[in-house]
Amino acid sequence: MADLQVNVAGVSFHNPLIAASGTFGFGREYAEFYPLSTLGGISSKGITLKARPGNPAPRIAEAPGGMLNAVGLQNPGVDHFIEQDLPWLREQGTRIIANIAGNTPEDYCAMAEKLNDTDVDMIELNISCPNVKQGGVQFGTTCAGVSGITKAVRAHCKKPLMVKLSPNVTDISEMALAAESEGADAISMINTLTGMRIDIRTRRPIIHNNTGGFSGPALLPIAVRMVWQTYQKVKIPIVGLGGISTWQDAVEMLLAGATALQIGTVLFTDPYAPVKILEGLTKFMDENGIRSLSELTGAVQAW
Amino acid sequence: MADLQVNVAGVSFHNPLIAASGTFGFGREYAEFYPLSTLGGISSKGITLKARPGNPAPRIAEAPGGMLNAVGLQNPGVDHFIEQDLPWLREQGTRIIANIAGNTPEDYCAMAEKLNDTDVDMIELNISCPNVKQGGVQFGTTCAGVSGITKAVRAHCKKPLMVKLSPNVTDISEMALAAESEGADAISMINTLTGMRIDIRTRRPIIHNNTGGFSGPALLPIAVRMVWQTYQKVKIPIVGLGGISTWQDAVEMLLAGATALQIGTVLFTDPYAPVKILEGLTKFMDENGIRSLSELTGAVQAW
Amino acid sequence: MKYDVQLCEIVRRAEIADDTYDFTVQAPAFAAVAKPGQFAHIYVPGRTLRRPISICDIDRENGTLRFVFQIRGAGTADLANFEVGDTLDILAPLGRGFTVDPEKKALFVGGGIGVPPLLGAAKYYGQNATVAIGFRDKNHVILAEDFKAAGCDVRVATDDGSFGHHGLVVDLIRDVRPDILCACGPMVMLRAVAAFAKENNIRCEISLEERMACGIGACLGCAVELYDENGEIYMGHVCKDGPVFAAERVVL
Amino acid sequence: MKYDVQLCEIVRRAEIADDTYDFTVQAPAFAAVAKPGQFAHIYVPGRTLRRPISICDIDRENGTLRFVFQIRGAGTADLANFEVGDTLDILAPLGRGFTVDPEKKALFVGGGIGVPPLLGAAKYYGQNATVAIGFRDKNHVILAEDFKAAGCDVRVATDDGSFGHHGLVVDLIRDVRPDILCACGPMVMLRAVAAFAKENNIRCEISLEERMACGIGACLGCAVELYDENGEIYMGHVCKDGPVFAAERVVL
Ligand SMILES: Cc1cc2nc3c(=O)[nH]c(=O)nc-3n(C[C@H](O)[C@H](O)[C@H](O)COP(=O)(O)OP(=O)(O)OC[C@H]3O[C@@H](n4cnc5c(N)ncnc54)[C@H](O)[C@@H]3O)c2cc1C
Ligand SMILES: Cc1cc2nc3c(=O)[nH]c(=O)nc-3n(C[C@H](O)[C@H](O)[C@H](O)COP(=O)(O)OP(=O)(O)OC[C@H]3O[C@@H](n4cnc5c(N)ncnc54)[C@H](O)[C@@H]3O)c2cc1C
Ligand SMILES: Cc1cc2nc3c(=O)[nH]c(=O)nc-3n(C[C@H](O)[C@H](O)[C@H](O)COP(=O)(O)O)c2cc1C
Ligand SMILES: Cc1cc2nc3c(=O)[nH]c(=O)nc-3n(C[C@H](O)[C@H](O)[C@H](O)COP(=O)(O)O)c2cc1C
Ligand code: FES
Ligand code: FES
Repeated sequence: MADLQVNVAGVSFHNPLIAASGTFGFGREYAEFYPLSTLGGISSKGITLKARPGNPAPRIAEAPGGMLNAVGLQNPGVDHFIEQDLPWLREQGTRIIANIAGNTPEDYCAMAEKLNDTDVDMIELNISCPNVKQGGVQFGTTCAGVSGITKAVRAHCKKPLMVKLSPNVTDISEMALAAESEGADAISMINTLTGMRIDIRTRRPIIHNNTGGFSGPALLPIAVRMVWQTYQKVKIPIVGLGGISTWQDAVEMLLAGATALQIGTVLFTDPYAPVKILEGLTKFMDENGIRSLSELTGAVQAW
Repeated sequence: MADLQVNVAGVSFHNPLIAASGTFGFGREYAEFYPLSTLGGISSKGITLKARPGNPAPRIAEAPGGMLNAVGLQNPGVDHFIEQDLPWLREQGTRIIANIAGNTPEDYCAMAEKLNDTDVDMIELNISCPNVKQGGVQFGTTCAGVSGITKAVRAHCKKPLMVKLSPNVTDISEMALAAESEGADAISMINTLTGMRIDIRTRRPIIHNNTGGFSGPALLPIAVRMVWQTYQKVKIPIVGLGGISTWQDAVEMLLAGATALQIGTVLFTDPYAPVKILEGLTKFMDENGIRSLSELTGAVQAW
Repeated sequence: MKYDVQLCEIVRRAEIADDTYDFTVQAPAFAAVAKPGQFAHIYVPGRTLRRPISICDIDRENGTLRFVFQIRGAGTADLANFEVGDTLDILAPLGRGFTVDPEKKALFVGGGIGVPPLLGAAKYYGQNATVAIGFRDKNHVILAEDFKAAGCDVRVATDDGSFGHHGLVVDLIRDVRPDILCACGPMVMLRAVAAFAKENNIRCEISLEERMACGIGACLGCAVELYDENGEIYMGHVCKDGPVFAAERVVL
Repeated sequence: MKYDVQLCEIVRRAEIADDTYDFTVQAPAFAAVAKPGQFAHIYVPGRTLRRPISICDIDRENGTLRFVFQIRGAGTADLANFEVGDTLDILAPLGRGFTVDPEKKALFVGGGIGVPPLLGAAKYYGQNATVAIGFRDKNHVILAEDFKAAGCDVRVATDDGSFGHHGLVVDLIRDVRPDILCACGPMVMLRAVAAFAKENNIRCEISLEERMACGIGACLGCAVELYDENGEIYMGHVCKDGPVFAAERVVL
């Protein structure tokens, strides 16, 4: 049978599907559908140094092909995560990635230090949250910003370090290069595209934050393009995400250059999506004689 | 009854709906559905100095919430446009915008000179075509590029000049400012977002150009956000486009800051979309006591 | 495993008022565990987000759930087009429902499309329930007969006086002194009802709405400001902490 | 006004082979003007792009059009779910069809789902037509009876020999010397057929496929390399210049 295992920066995942940060909380809710070991890994809700209440409601809007959110990094803070959530998560038989966001390099470094002494498998540097001024996006949209924050955190971080990139930039592959050159072990891409919906009756933005991050199926072609562009430039592995909803989407993302995958919004449409995607992937591999998923990574033949 | 007339840079359109460049050819095909005077204006297929054959097929792919295209600026050249298409278009009772693209500033300037002596109503500077290396996108993704090309063309262009911006940038409002400061009379935004689809059976990009421009309903929240951001920075009028499919979408775009609108991809889904959007707009205005569309422009009340 | 998604066949369908639909679906597993005031998250083909709809009534015996919903946008319009025999993809039962203690006397106050979530709970109380429900006009009155059939004391108000009391639903409850008050409807109504309950020292539960993505507490999308034990404000979530809340916990 | 979109009721529906559907729709205005070999652009709810499907047959008298299509992806799968009584949103008739001159002798060559576009034209020729059609296997043979009913000389090939000739469809035409040859099917087949026609100096028309957006020649999406009068290559468009082309004009 097909081997779904993948290896990202020395961390092996028993399958390539990782729950995307912010769409899966700390796993407790989806554990009521299936064992979390169904997934190769879980990226935690974005964590900050101190607890954050998040943005006022409404935080959600729908749009054709996806949705907008501006949750605003509501979370109980890194200490609470380490004490209350991580021990339970650790027992679920899946890889745990801590997604961290901050306002200053010091924030990020302090969190990395705290996480060094835990058994999280990987740290995901969220420098692309578009929904709070203090969410790190100021680091994520210039090469200098990406270099600076990666370098700073790298010096304090003993865990494999993955940098999550924002698609709201002119050339995302430049950001990836910047992260790689400062010692990132992997890239995850993409975060949400900033969008806005307006209620034409009230003339108010539907989301209280005015703008929100667009995610969901419509993101796929953008993400595939960006992964493909970046795969040609960097040597570190890419975890591809953005709009993956079906096993076919997953294959597309792998062919574009992803080593592993994250899925987010599709969980809201269908909580069982991971199960279906994994079934489809396995069948596809068996039917096509693909022994290891790594055969697919970057295997697109450009014209 | 509601007055649908709008004025963009001194050019009055009897209604705000303009056919988006490249989706409407030179109008002859859609004239077989309804009189072209149904529309407030038509932006021509992107024109270059010399005829261009365009890209090899396939040029089209579908994606959730929209489509990708990489036509590659197939067009008969500016002289042919002026001699063969413009005279006919001029008789259709609608405003005519010449959408021009080029490889060098000289190309653009030469076209502007030729168009000065015609009766086109406006020139739309396409510096955002993502599908050909010579499509001007090199000018459209940096402030310096936008400034430079706008300045150059401005010096040769006697017509009202509208600059069409690419969404594939970190901060589109900076591009708009650059265009404004060099004398652009209006901004049109947005062009397509660059994306990619892969055929998982053949492992080939579906589009022969590898990447293509994503357009259609899913673009709306991105475009609305960008128009809103830009409206807060520039004084020149904005023609809003990207994903408009219904009259509600049209109202959203106006509220975000658009003075007039363009529609593209929706024509493929429903050739009669302009008729339906205009009906809806008129009814909305009547029911809400809106006398002039300009009351809506930028009227969103941010939180 | 607490949560599940099932394909549920529609076995009854009616349009019970202008743009208001009444669906009964076969869902034995859900009906066995659902509580009045909980909700379902219903998939609308082609849309990214499910639509939250309250469980209006639960029939354990026949293994069915009942939903009453109004067309308010594109998603509910699509739902309204489903026919008997079609299946709905439903995630349920979700959230916390109303406290049900049928020994006590209860007052149910509902406004418009806030009325359906009350029916299931009111049925438990039967004759021990007073039900005060308000609507825009006669054409929008729904479920009054269902509450009556359950034995409740039913009072109806309409904004234009075309049916029942001409005025607000709160006008109809001044004389009632129940042990518990359960309400669902527009925010202004909820505020008035909560104030009335507070004045008269009545325990009050209100059902809230917020835009949702996951529906189970994972995405933190459906935020609502709540007071904690110390009176500090924090962000709770309608889908998991609610939709039914003790009124005094909610920042109204 | 040459083009129109209409809502057309499905009056007949059958699955005629594995994953292959046969729809007849009521469309009097289209039937009155449609020509064999033209196509329709069919809206699939929820999708941005319409699906191009050839007009398989035209019944002027009853005002109907017939479409035969195969499930090849998500859009055609959705179309297959439509039932009799449902309406399809159709833009038609589009493009240029086959030359029809029933005084002459014609040869029709079709492969797989390339067969349906030939039926309408073949019917005009009746006994003057030879029809050579090839399929993967017995379970995929379609329309052979329809061509026979029209009086044509019908020859069938299958890749696996489970029906008719075991081999390629081009094997079946070596002996035929028609005035005109009309073909539709996979590119390899079209190349072989065009070569045969050229060798024998037979006028040859082929129907092509390309991914489409507008379907009417406005978006320039469905490019195909053609030779102009001087033998220079230029980009034509399948939807407007075709889908039926004189074989010698196409860069095969
Ligand atoms: C817990 C709960 C129970 C509900 N119970 C009922 C019920 O029993 N009957 C009924 O008619 N309605 C009920 N609603 C409201 C119902 O969910 C909305 O009317 C519906 O989601 C609107 O969807 P739409 O596609 O028609 O509107 P659109 O405006 O097109 O929807 C766009 C997005 O906004 C969301 N949205 C819009 N309005 C609301 C709203 N008021 N509350 C939550 N999300 C909204 C939609 O779910 C969707 O994600 C309930 C809402 C909640 C939160
Ligand atoms: C002029 C013309 C006539 C046709 N006639 C018939 C017919 O009579 N019967 C029949 O079964 N098929 C016919 N086809 C092919 C049919 O259009 C495709 O099979 C169909 O569009 C696939 O859509 P899908 O959603 O199932 O596939 P998907 O792969 O999901 O479609 C994705 C996109 O690619 C396009 N696409 C995919 N394959 C093709 C293709 N082969 N040709 C054109 N576009 C494609 C789709 O239209 C859509 O825009 C014809 C095509 C053309 C151009
Ligand atoms: C409700 C919601 C909350 C999110 N929160 C975070 C977050 O805290 N940290 C982060 O890095 N990304 C966050 N994201 C972005 C997702 O992890 C992911 O990058 C994005 O949604 C694209 O993937 P998708 O289309 O599969 O959802 C969030 C997305 C959603 C929808
Ligand atoms: C097939 C196609 C061809 C296009 N060609 C051009 C072009 O030549 N010049 C241009 O400025 N924009 C071109 N565009 C972009 C559109 O004008 C428009 O900016 C984009 O499609 C977004 O709007 P929409 O979502 O309403 O289609 C093209 C778009 C499509 C779909
Ligand atoms: S909807 Fe996700 S937390 Fe409530
Ligand atoms: S599909 Fe638009 S030109 Fe053919």
